[in-house]
Amino acid sequence: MKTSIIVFPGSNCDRDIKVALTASLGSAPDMVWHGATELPETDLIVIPGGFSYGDYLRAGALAAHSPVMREVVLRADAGVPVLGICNGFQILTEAGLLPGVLMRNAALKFICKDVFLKVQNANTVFTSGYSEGQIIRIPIAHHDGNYETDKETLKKLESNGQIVFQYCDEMGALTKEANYNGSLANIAGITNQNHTVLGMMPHPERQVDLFQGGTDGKALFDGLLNSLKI
Amino acid sequence: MTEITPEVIANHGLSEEEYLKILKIIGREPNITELGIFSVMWSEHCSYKSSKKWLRTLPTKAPWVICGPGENAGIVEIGDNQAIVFKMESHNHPSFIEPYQGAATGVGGIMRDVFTMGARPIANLNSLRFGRPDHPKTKHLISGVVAGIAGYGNCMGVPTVGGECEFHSSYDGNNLVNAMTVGLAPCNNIFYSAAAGIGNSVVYVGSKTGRDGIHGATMASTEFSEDNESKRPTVQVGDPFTEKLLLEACLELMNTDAIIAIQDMGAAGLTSSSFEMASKGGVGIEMNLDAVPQREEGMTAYEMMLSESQERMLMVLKPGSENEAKLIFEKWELDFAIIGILTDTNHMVLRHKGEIVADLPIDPLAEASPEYDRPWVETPQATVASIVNNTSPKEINKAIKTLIGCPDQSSKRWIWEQYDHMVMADTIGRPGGDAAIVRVHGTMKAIAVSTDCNPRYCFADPYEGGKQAVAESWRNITATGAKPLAITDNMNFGNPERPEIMGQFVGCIKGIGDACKALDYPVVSGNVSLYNETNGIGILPTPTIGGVGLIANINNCASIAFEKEGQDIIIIGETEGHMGQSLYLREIEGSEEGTPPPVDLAAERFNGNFVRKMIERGRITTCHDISGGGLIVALAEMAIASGIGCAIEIPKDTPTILGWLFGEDQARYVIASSEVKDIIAEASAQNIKAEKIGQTKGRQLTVGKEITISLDELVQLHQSWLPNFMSQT
Amino acid sequence: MKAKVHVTLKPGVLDPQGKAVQHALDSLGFSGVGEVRQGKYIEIDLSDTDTELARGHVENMCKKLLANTVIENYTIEITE
Amino acid sequence: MKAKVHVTLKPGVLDPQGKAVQHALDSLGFSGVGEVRQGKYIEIDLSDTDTELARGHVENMCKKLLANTVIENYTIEITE
Ligand SMILES: Nc1ncnc2c1ncn2[C@@H]1O[C@H](COP(=O)(O)OP(=O)(O)O)[C@@H](O)[C@H]1O
Ligand SMILES: [Mg+2]
Repeated sequence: MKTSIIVFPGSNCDRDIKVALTASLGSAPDMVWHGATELPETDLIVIPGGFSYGDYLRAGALAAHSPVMREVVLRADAGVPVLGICNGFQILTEAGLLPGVLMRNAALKFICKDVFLKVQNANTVFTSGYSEGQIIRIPIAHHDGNYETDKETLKKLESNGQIVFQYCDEMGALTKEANYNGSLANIAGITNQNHTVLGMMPHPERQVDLFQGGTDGKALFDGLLNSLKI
Repeated sequence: MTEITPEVIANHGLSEEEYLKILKIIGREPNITELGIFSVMWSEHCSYKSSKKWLRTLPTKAPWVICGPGENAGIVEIGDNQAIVFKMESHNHPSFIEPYQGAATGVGGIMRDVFTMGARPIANLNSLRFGRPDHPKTKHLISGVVAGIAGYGNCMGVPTVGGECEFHSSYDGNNLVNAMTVGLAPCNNIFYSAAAGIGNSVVYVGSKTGRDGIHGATMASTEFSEDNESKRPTVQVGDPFTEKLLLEACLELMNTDAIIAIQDMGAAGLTSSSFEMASKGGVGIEMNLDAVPQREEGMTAYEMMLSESQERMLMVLKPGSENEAKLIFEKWELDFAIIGILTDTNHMVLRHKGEIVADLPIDPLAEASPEYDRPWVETPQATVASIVNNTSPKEINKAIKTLIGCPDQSSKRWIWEQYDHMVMADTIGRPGGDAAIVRVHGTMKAIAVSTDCNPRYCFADPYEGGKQAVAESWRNITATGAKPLAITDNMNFGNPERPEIMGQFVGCIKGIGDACKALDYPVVSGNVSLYNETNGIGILPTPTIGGVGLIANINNCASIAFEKEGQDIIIIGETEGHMGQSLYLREIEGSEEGTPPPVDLAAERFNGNFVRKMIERGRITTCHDISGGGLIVALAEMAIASGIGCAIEIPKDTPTILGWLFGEDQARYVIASSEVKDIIAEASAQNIKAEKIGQTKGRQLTVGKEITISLDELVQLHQSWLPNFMSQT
Repeated sequence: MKAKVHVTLKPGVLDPQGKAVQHALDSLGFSGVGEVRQGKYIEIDLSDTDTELARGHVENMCKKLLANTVIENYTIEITE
Repeated sequence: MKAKVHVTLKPGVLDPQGKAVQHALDSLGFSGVGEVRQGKYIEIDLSDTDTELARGHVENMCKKLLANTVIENYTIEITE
């Protein structure tokens, strides 16, 4: 299986995701520089976290206009799975591959901490390593993760199973307190209509070995391998 | 050209004597550019003129030290051709004037110091001191400083894993922001700043030069006054995005063999970087300032030489490699300009617009900078503290709650949750413990890092306080199971021209030096920040110690959290019940009296080595050193960290109950284990005091029969002070 | 020429920053502060010499980059 | 009444955002783009009824909260 990680100026989780992918998939991904006008052959595209272009103007906005993103959009349209984590999620919304926007956290502060997520749809290539309703613990680390969209879009997201992860408390309740960044409907991760593009604010790549305090993130990458086995 | 009047000289912070020395060195009157260069090079900040004499007395060597003080950062070896590069630096004055940018550029500056040596930064720490919480400026300063540190470090993708944050009225007008960066480099690919190779190109890379922070270096060396606060110099704005590109570009270039020497432009920017490179290499430099990438129009030579624009580096490249280097910097969208060449003249010659605007001999300026043996007086011996012996269970119960929730002791989670402390995915001991633990990427090794200082101890007795800061650092590192390797020190003091302040400085240095020697814990880098004074009121002496240790195998390390119920709790070390300068005295009795606890360095060493062996052998996984607040606060923190309570008994023969619970005797640890008998036997065989005091159990902290506090309440008290404080208006 | 661009959130779109500023003003004791909305103000130096041409260019910049038209409106002013 | 506040970086102060936007516009193929500076634009609803009084209040808000006067300038416009 071949995977590609897109690296923008200011990406800073590219190495972490590379390590996580390599551990799960057994082979190292291709690192693709933002200026590339062509993508290698690939079964999965990952847009890592970080501060592409310093998050200047709007998080993800400047990266979304990089040359490589045209290619990413083409591949996504052709059905190649695209996973955007944190800044990657922001870039995917700015590039129009996912609906809505990620605004400044409600408390206006950067938040880095472990959070609980409820897996609401385990039926995607990304989430087959989980079971529906499972509660997992992985960290968030962002300044702009406050998901916002219009009512209509929200309805569609809900009815079409596009809301994949929601912030919850330890017991799985979707409380206001557990919704640290103020996201609409506790949204932590959504897919596109075909469930082939996933954007999520939490960082699964930071919970892939026990020394990091847990392995709930590893299940995502293991699941990807299973569902994409080629 | 500006005329050099006595007023101009004074405005540049140069004394009459120093000016005479300039005349002697160059044999004529300097022009304004030259005067500016002298003034920044001879400022306290760059020349260490008040402190040099004393800094030289610090021990700096050990078999594992690759590079001690004098370079951009210190370096220790950790085996497998790997080295740890680290340093701490203050950005006190800038953060008081503009907290966000001041703190942010402090973080940016220290990271450059580390990656300029070829190391990838793997951890940041920050030691913060603010004025009393109810001072009108305090909240504003905290929120700006923390956001600034977060803004810069998070964007760089370097985890901020630890630090300190305490409060005292002496910092009302001078907060402290000490930032530390720890990096990892291959031993065989370390870069230094000595220029070499007559005729080689001098290259400027990074951001363009603007009129930022001109005179920042001299500002950092003068006392504040009401008046000074309004005469704000231009503040530098940090651009962490550009620094991230600079980091990646430098590391990429360092993988080729193009670089002969490299130096970041920190305080006094182009001036100090070029003079340092030339002076260390024993060469001259001829620079063409027209080639310097400029952000603004009409910049003068004076402005370019004194600008403190951030995110810039100076390099000397191997002949013929310029193009390869240029391509790398262009790929990372950074400026790259050849601005000079190395000469054999030992002079710095600056050209601008077809004229020679400065011609100065390098060595006399860089090395023969002033050095003062400032008069100092010994700090008088503190009196012994008096204490009201309030030992009723009710009072003790209340005292424990007060201490665990007081500003200094309360959890700093509100701060570290604004820092990305997990990026790079190697943080295996997160903030909140004694030292943070960061895995050496791709290995089973890890480093433990911590910053420490107790300024009240240092004020009462600079010598013991200096010793204690080092001992506490060593203990915090040890408590994780790491072998302490070396420290960086950040000496924050008041006005050194006052003999009593100089006396504090001298006392602390002597204490630090003795402790470092006794513990094999040398100083490999550091920074001095003097004149932390407002209207004649100086800060408490604050020699912050940043320590680094090595964990050989992460399967064997310890955290402060209890592992499970039913384990025995053991205290290692002698408890005498020293209450002078304790947190208890300050918080409960409102007194900052007495002598600090004396530090028995031999006991520190024995007890620490014993504890570390136990952790290394996998015998214990729970360990916490005892410091501010004494034994009971340490136990409360262990319970809070784990969600597991404990019950302890005060030994019958205890001479002082308060002292036993709250005393701050040094060289002590709390450990928890299921093999209590063996451990105590082993300890006593080595003449180390080890005593069982209780057991982990339940969800309360219980002392004897009458004192019980629920864990929920402790957690609530510990966690709530800072967030509540910050959200109050 | 110079373009002055205002990028503001569309009415009805939640504005966390504006809300926080409003709250902060309130706590600072400023009374009578109603809704606060925070947007961006961007000044761009242009080499264009024709106002209408310049406006067209900046219009494009806004659509492509400066504003996220899902949630933001923009206005453009061209000055000498 | 409504206050319209512009907060901009003082001349000469580095504007990393503006720099990045300028660069991005350039890469998007917009030619002739010179310096870009990014500031804040804040709209505040006020219960004041007197323009001069309102201006005074907003002046205070700027000094205390809205602008960082060490590096930023501000302008205030009061409208109905
Ligand atoms: N400014 C800060 N940034 C990050 N972590 C902090 C900060 N202040 C305190 N901490 C963390 O809080 C914990 C307790 O700090 P402190 O009381 O100074 O520890 P100790 O007494 O063991 O030296 C440590 O893990 C420390 O790293
Ligand atoms: Mg400790």
